[in-house]
Amino acid sequence: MGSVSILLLMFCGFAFAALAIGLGNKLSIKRYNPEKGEAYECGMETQGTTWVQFHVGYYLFALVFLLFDVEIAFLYPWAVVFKEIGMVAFIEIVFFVLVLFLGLLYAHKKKALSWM
Amino acid sequence: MDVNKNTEPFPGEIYEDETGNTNFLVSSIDKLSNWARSNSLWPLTFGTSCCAIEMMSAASAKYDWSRFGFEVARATPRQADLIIVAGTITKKMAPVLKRLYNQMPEPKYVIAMGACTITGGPFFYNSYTVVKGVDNIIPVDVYIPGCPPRPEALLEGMMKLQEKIRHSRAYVIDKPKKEENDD
Amino acid sequence: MTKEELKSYLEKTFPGMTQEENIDFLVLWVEKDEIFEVARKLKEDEATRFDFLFDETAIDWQTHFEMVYHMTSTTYRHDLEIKVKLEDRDHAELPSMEPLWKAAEMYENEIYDLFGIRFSGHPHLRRIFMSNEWKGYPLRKDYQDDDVISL
Amino acid sequence: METNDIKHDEFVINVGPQHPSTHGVLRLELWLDGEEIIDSKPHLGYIHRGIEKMSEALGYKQFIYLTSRMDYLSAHINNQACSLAIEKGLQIEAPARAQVIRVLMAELTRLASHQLWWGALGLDLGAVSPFFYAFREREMILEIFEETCGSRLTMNYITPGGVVNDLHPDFVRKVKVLIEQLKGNLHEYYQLLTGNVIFQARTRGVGILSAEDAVSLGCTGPVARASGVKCDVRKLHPYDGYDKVEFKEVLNDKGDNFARYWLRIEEMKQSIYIIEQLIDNIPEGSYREKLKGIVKLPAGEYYQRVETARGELGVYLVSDGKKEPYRVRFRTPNFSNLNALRPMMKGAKIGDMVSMMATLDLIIPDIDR
Repeated sequence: MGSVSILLLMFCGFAFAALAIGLGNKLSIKRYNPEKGEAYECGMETQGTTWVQFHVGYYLFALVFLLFDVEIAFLYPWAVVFKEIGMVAFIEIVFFVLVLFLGLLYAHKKKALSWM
Repeated sequence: MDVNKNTEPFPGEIYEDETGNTNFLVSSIDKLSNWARSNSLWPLTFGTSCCAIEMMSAASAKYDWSRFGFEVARATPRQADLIIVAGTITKKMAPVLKRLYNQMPEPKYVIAMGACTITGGPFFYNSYTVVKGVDNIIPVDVYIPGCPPRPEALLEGMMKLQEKIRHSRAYVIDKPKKEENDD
Repeated sequence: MTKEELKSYLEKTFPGMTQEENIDFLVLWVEKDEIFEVARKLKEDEATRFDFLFDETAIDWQTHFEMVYHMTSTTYRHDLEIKVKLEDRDHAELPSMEPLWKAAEMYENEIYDLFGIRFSGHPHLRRIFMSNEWKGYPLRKDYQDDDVISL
Repeated sequence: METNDIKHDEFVINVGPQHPSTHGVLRLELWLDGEEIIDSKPHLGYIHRGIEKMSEALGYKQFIYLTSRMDYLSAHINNQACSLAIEKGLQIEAPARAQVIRVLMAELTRLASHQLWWGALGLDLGAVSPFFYAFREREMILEIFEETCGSRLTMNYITPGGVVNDLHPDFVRKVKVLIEQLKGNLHEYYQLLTGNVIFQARTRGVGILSAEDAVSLGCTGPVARASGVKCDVRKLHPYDGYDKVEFKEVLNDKGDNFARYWLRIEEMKQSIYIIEQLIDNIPEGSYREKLKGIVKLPAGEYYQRVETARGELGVYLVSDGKKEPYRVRFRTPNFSNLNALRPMMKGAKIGDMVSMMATLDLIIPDIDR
């Protein structure tokens, strides 16, 4: 019974999103004009290229964020079943978080977290 | 150049409707979408001079335009349904306003607030940069006279716009395309 | 120092220049090519220390231009007005005051934009109010524009 | 390898005519390196209506209405400047009652303008509630203006020779109610914004303007006083009875955003103090010196300096004896305060630019005229 409900939930989610976007696209009145597609920059044409080399700090910061975001994603299922498993789960998760904490220290030492 | 020598027509020719005046055959779907559109018109934060202060007063607690669903003032034209042109438009600002209007998604409306946007207002005579009336640039739905108009006048203008939306065809664009002979 | 002291001081340091007096300020007429030296001396001299140029503008008297500088000192609180006569209306050229007072940069941009007077030594002279392809200088008395509706 | 010695290019952004933080149609061209501002260049003219050219075609009593559309938050003070300049030309003096009414109206305008600035500052830094608190008192002041002068924002109430008509009968009562309420609410301003940690972090030590820079760039008003420059025209060149009124010229020497913010709040207290001194002893008598229809100033030039809510406004009238001024030049405070933006922004982040422009309190039609 469990898997059917999950499939149903995914289908309804997907259908709801598709309906909203699809109807919005189908029913809306559209009129094309050359400036509608251009980038909006306070009413002016954009100047210069946006394909420039950014400071590497942005990329590193994003990576470190992604790392710890995924870590939280793993904690959710653990938190749901934590009550049944008891003490063993707790020790495992402490070890898991500890390893990631070492990663954080490494990122800090390599100044990936220091903003420009 | 003197007024009486000004033979060619008044520079602010008003847009004619492509489908004549908005006809009143409004089906039930139109009624539903018009009801939804007219009660949640999101204005673009676009104030050039003194009328912007009266628009802020209309947004403040005393006059409170959020009673009519106007409260969410969006900064980008992508999410705005309505431009309230509040303040003088000069020749250098005209292409910017035109561009902002073009970048707005389709059911879009324009309120010309203040005498400057209707005919150039106090700057009609002897000003070498003021555009005499915003309808030279973009099609206008509601004109609100006053310099600056009181917040109640702005609210009344908005109610006029809501009325106009309720009586218009929801899925027909009644504003003619005016790209080809743009100066 | 008071107006009289300033008047006597100016006569002593700039003997050749004529001085006038109007309701508000003491006016000093300066030649075009001496204006920068006079201004620098007035700014850096310990006795006057005019460090605040609060206004710089131009007047078009149809036959010639007239540059007007209003300056005051934040220490001694005395004011002075300097005027420069520019005979040549079409190629009016004048040294820029930007090295002495940084406020002059935008003043001179505005004067160039509305009168057409050029400033040598200005870091980046440009039209700030009018769009770049605007023809003519609006604040001149002989400015013609067919869009202007006048009574 | 060190993370910040890798080459990265410049990037140009237009903080353009239609932008919530520019309070009008100022266009700033920013050269950016990532988030840091390398250089900026203001582009003006988007609201340049040629008021000085128009004034050359209007009579002396007529061109005054244009000035209240320049700095529309100090409309009374602009009209007062032109009226004083014309009165200086005609060698007349406004009657005592008119002078006190003018000072009262000027200080009420300053209060209303600082409140709108305070609301807009909160809005710029992301706090929406100050906007509604600020407009509560501002609406009361506008109501007082409307009863006496007839309109809320562009009043045309102060004319050469005095004021247009006498005060409304319960003007005094309403101003007293306003003063009591305002004095009670100032602690709310502190609770809402001043004590807020985020606000402090975004304004303390950000946007430093040194005293020499302020003077050399021509800044006046709260912007210069926050850097320690004494430049209050009401003290240096008193006009309309400001020398008979006792108030303190607020000064601060740190010159950062928080100093400008704190200074304007203190100035509101000084304005309240001035109003309290004057509201109970408004002299009786005529409110206007009758002028004949066509006003002709004798040939010559007249300069009048006035302290608006944003700085020193100078009206420079050159007349050749005809009934229209030959040349009118407005030395507007915002035009020079804008110069301070460029040195302050070098090396700052984009978020700081928004808080700097909010505390500089620029009104763009005052820059472009």
